Amino acid sequence: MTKKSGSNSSRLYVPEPPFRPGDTPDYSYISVPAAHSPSRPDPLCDADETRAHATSLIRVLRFNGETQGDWVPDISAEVLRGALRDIALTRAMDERMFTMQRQGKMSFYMKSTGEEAVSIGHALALNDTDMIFPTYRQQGILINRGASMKEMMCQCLSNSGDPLDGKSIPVLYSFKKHGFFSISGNLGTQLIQGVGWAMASAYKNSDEIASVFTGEGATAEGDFHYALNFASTYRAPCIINVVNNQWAISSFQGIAAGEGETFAARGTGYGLATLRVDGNDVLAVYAATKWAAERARRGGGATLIEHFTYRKSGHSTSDDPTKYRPESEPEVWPFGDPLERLKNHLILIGEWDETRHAALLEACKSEVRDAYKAAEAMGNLSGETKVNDYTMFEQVYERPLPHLDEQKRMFAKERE
Amino acid sequence: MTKKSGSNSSRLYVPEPPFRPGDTPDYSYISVPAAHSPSRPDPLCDADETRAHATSLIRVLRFNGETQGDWVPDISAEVLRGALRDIALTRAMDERMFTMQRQGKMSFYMKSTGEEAVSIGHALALNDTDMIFPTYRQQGILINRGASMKEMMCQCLSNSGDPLDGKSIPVLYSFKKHGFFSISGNLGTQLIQGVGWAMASAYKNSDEIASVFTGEGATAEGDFHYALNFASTYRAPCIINVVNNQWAISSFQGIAAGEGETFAARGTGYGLATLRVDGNDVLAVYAATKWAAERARRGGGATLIEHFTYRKSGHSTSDDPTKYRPESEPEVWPFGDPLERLKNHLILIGEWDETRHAALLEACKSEVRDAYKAAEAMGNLSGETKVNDYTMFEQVYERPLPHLDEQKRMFAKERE
Amino acid sequence: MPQMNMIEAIRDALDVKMSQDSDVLVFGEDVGYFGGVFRATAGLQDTHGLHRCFDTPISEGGIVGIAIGMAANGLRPVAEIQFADYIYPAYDQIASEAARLRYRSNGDFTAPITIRTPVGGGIYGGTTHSQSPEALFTHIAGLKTVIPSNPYDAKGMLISAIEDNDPILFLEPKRLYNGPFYGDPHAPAKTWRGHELGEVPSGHYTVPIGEARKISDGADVTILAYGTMVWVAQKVAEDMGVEADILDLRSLLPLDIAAIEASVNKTGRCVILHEATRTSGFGAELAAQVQERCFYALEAPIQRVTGWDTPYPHAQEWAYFPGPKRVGNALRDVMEA
Amino acid sequence: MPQMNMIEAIRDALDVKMSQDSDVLVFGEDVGYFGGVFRATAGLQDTHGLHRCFDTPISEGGIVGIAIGMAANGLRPVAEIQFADYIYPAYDQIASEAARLRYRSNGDFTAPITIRTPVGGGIYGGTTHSQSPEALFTHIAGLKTVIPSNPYDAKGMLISAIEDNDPILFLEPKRLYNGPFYGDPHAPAKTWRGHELGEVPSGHYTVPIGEARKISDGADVTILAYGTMVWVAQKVAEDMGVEADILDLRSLLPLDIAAIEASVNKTGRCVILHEATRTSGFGAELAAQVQERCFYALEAPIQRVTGWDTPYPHAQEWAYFPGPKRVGNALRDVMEA
Ligand SMILES: Cc1ncc(C[n+]2csc(CCOP(=O)(O)OP(=O)(O)O)c2C)c(N)n1
Ligand SMILES: Cc1ncc(C[n+]2csc(CCOP(=O)(O)OP(=O)(O)O)c2C)c(N)n1
Ligand SMILES: [Mg+2]
Ligand SMILES: [Mg+2]
Repeated sequence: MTKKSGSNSSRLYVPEPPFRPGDTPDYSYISVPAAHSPSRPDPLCDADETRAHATSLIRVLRFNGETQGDWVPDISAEVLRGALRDIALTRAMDERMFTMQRQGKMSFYMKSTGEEAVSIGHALALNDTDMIFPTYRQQGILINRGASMKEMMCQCLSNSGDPLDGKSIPVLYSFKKHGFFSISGNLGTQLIQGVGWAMASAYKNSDEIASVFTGEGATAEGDFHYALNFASTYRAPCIINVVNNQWAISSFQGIAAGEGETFAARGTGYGLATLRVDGNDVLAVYAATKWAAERARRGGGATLIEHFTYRKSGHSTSDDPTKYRPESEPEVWPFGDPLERLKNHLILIGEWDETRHAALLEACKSEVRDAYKAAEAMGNLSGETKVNDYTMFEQVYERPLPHLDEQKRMFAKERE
Repeated sequence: MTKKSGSNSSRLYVPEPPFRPGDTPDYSYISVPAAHSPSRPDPLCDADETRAHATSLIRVLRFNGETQGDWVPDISAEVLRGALRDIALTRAMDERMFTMQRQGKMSFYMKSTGEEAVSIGHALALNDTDMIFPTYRQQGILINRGASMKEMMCQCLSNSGDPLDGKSIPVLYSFKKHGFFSISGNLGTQLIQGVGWAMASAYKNSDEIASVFTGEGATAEGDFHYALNFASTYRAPCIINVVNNQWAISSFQGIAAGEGETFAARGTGYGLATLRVDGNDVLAVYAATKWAAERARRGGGATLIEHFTYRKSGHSTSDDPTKYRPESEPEVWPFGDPLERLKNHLILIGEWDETRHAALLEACKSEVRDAYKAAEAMGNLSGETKVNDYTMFEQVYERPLPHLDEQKRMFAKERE
Repeated sequence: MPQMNMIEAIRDALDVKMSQDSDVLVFGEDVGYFGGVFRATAGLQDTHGLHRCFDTPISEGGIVGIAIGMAANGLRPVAEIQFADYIYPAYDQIASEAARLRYRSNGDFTAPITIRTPVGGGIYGGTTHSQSPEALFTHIAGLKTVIPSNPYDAKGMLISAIEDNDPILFLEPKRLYNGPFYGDPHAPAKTWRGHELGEVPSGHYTVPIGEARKISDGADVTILAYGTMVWVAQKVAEDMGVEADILDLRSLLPLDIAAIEASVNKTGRCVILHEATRTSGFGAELAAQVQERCFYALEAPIQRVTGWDTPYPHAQEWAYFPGPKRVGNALRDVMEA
Repeated sequence: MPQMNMIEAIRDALDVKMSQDSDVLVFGEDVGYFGGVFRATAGLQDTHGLHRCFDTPISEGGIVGIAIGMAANGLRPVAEIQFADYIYPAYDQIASEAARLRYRSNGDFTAPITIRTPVGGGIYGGTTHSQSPEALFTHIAGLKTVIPSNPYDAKGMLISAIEDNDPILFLEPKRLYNGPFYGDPHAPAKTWRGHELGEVPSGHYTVPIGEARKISDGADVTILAYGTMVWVAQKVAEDMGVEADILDLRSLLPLDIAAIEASVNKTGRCVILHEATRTSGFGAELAAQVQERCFYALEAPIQRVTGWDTPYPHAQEWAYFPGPKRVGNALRDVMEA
């Protein structure tokens, strides 16, 4: 077949990404703001005062490790080392699970490589009782909140240690005890639910806020609009996060974004506060989240935050990104790597060094290895999952219903 | 029951309209921009240049009848008298049909009183082959495009002259021959369909554009978001109209609008051009539409226009607006009446007088009376509708299907 | 005993629960100050406060979406969808989310929400104010779907629904709001006043979800009906002098299959009525189950009497509605088979 | 004759129609450059141009919405919904709009659109990549719903669908994309290579919508199946040595009731198979119609073999799937009754 794209003379405009496989990606046209970052208004300011923030980019960490600008947060080196560890641990877990999926141990896996700072920076800035309505790429929040990695792995392995009894596909975690809402396989749906959760919190005069997540691709669903609209009307105490990692499976962000606007800008028309932040800069994510959380908690309503980052790996284990983007694109993406950037900063301020870093990576690896071993002992999909098949009839309703009991009996007959 | 609203100490914010029945409405806080109207940029300008237009108000006609500002259109007195007649005729028809519904001649009716200038000004600025995707309050467009009033009335009477064979409730017209898409009873759905229609037009290299309508209330549906998003991504040649008539049945516009933003502003975050126009000013509506149509036709993509107006009557014949808003509100609404304002202008420029006006109103009345008589001769709902009941089995599919034929036979047995 | 029509009974149920439990919130399009286009929530904002009964944007998906989130945060929201015909924008939130949240999280999170919505024709509402979409919901595991046919049940079942820990779709046959309807639009309208099922106790009581109600006892034929069709069934059977066992199913899922089985095993004949479109309507499920369970007792094919497989037309409303004539024909066929 | 698997056959149908008719556009999530997550549109953008095969935002409602508008403007759009589990945000546009546009406008406007979407389990997709929602669409008047079970039918029916002037939901059993599947996940995978239904003519041909296909002839029992279950039925009947009349329904609405009736009247026994949740599944409609029409010929209750009334679980996938054991049990019950 000969390539005919572009030869079509129709007036219908269809956006295309700048680079495809075979092209040499050149992102020099994206100017990474170096010295300047927008100012930090009062968290209870008029939404209008954040209009410029929707199109600029909040950055704290320069590539050389220095911090700069209005948004530099007050955060201890101790905490930052914790963040470094969380990022490294998330990455190590993703790495291991990906490999194990390739070996058939589980049906599926999704990495968050390259965008871990979004989860970690965000979680650091919230209270553990604030409820997260995540997508499938915020595993870093669970890591930060101290969820059991073994339990997470058991969920992915769908084994007898899986708190979900094998009902859900890998990575669709649910951890109420860690303020982490059950992940839906249906994109977008949790956004408006999180707003409802926040409305309930306000109704109960509770201080807890909700933080809801979507990828940039899924902002095209109606639920995103519902979330912005209801959050605006009822001034719901929540944060609406768009993780713009440039790709939605094979579609570049321009398919969802349309006429050159940022995703943060979507919020301005609803009267919401809007921030756009360098998502590979854990300090910037932390600072922006702190601001939005304060605004929400003090009655200022919702903030839409766009986290500008990059999905370094494939969409999932079912995906091969070299089919639709240049293989080298992740390397040349101009915003660097969140782990490296935080590491450089800590080294610069004398709170870290290469030796400790190597040790950290080693420790993460072995923590992951141990957790995985313990998890796999409880079963996996290539061998015995050890999940009791009868659990599939449970939790459909609160209490058993006659027709399901009957089907359970039919199933028992089938198993005779 | 004692009134407890407001006594609720919950932190949940629920917006309320400024006035309720019993209050004396005072709209002096709404400043009607007199001398100033935003400038008129080039129709192919960057969407960004229309950002201010989303929050200001394009006005041409002052209350004294003078025209003013950048948007004064080049339009002949002849055409304006036509517009005056269209507004008057639409109003007369609405009046008559409302009364007839009260007499049981039809099941339902919806007036557009007070907001006729939106339809008429808009239709005047388009080509008759541009496709309208209307809601149920754009009957003025049909009047302007010369649809048969008798046929419209037959639709409302669901009689043997009804082009829809009684299938749809009153006012859900479909007039392909007048570029008027079939109205859905489901709010919002036609918005994204219109964008698709426009994409097809671009694909075919046709010059026809689509113009889609929604009330301000229905902007909360997902379809509104889809429409803005797809229109932006594919630069669809269309106009997206929000008729903000302040009310959605009993809900004031603040329920849909949220945190103080205009409906036009919704478009800015999608990178669309945005205009906000005095919807009671037929010249302003005309001018804004002309601008948007030119932009769309010349490849500049979609424009979101908010038409700021007021729903003077009840939502429909099923509604009693004094239940939820002060009875005098329509009178004190500060933007005047579209018919009066156009009349004043024509008189001021010496192209109209009270005598001719009285004659026009009389002529409209009698045209409506005659049309109604002719229509009712073909049946009505309080007597014989004269619709053949068997038509209900037609147009479900293109061709008859066996199961429907069988049901038709069952029905025949029932009628024996 | 207080006399109530069905709207009053529904309003009273909401009032009772809102008074008892501050976790109960009521919202939807026009339900706040105005009290709903059918007046089901009239006065509730006044009594219980702006924050407990309020208007929402016109966004059915958003309405159900916030309900789920509120429920996950411990509240018991009751959402109104103005007409069942407008529930489809919320279909994803209902079917993918509310119904499956408990399952996919293995009980970690739940969505005890009640969604009220008017169904059925009879008010010249045409294609978009007349639908009966129950079968689109009975197919969804994790959801319960109920439909009362009278004021007494409406109040008792709505209270049960609000107290239930599963998501429930509560369908209200709008033609019955003001009185029983026996299928003849030309007959003088009846009100609930004087009807025994219009006697509605004040205060708290429940009607259990999952139990059918026997409307009349008979040995000749079983009629399975719900909503408006219950009254049409009763009238036709009376007029024809047929000894019919009429069951008002009330709850479609869970279904009181034991009552159905007992009846059909007794009568050997079965007619199923519903207003919805025939193909893949809930009558199909009923017919399938009845023949599965009562095959050897059946003396005639089970008949379904339904709306036609067309949208609900406006002018031809009464030609579409499965009225006395259509019901009578089927009853006769079954009796004579 | 070219050999194709089902994905290739579908792609070929699209290619044939796009080559013949410039009004045919193909779009959906990831369908453009990448060619779809199941590769059904691979190469079409290259061949036919960026404007005829392109990516859309992740917005199923928007996808169907633009398809309707394009169709009203004279095009013949073919929209892909990535998984049927994600079709619900488009439910309103399908049920309220595409299906009813012709009716409500009395033929003034029409929506000749084709919506393709993969259905069914068998790939460890869990609750959100395994659903079979056909019954939610067969209830909608104005819509046609079809589901091929092999490459030959897939190509011919897809061409028919694109040429049809009514909106059509085209369901693709994803477990069959690469080969027939007989119900045992542990058996070596079969491909379509060598299978007679994997021989797919090049160029244009059609398989009519509304006709069932007889898979095997037998006098003992009728098996009604579609999609993946067709192959399970065949295998079980063979293994059990049952002489079964197996009908691959292919088209659910319109339904080939004449073929069904003829078969059941001959065999007197009927088993219905589908993967979807049991209650209010399409099997209910089939059972209802069969007993209505073949009552006196029936020698045993009609049995439905289906997925359970739970979401489709992940680890328990094969416990949920109505596999050979469940089908065999039902077949035995019906034969012995
Ligand atoms: C309603 C719905 N439609 C489609 C899908 C299939 N799908 C899963 S992930 C995905 C891409 C999402 O992209 P984005 O929102 O950018 O998130 P990311 O994967 O980049 O984190 C798609 C289309 C789905 N899960 N749900
Ligand atoms: C999907 C849907 N939800 C609800 C309704 C019921 N309904 C009909 S008109 C209306 C209010 C619409 O208000 P608005 O959009 O402002 O238009 P207006 O009537 O003011 O012209 C409502 C809620 C509907 N028709 N469709
Ligand atoms: Mg993404
Ligand atoms: Mg309005």
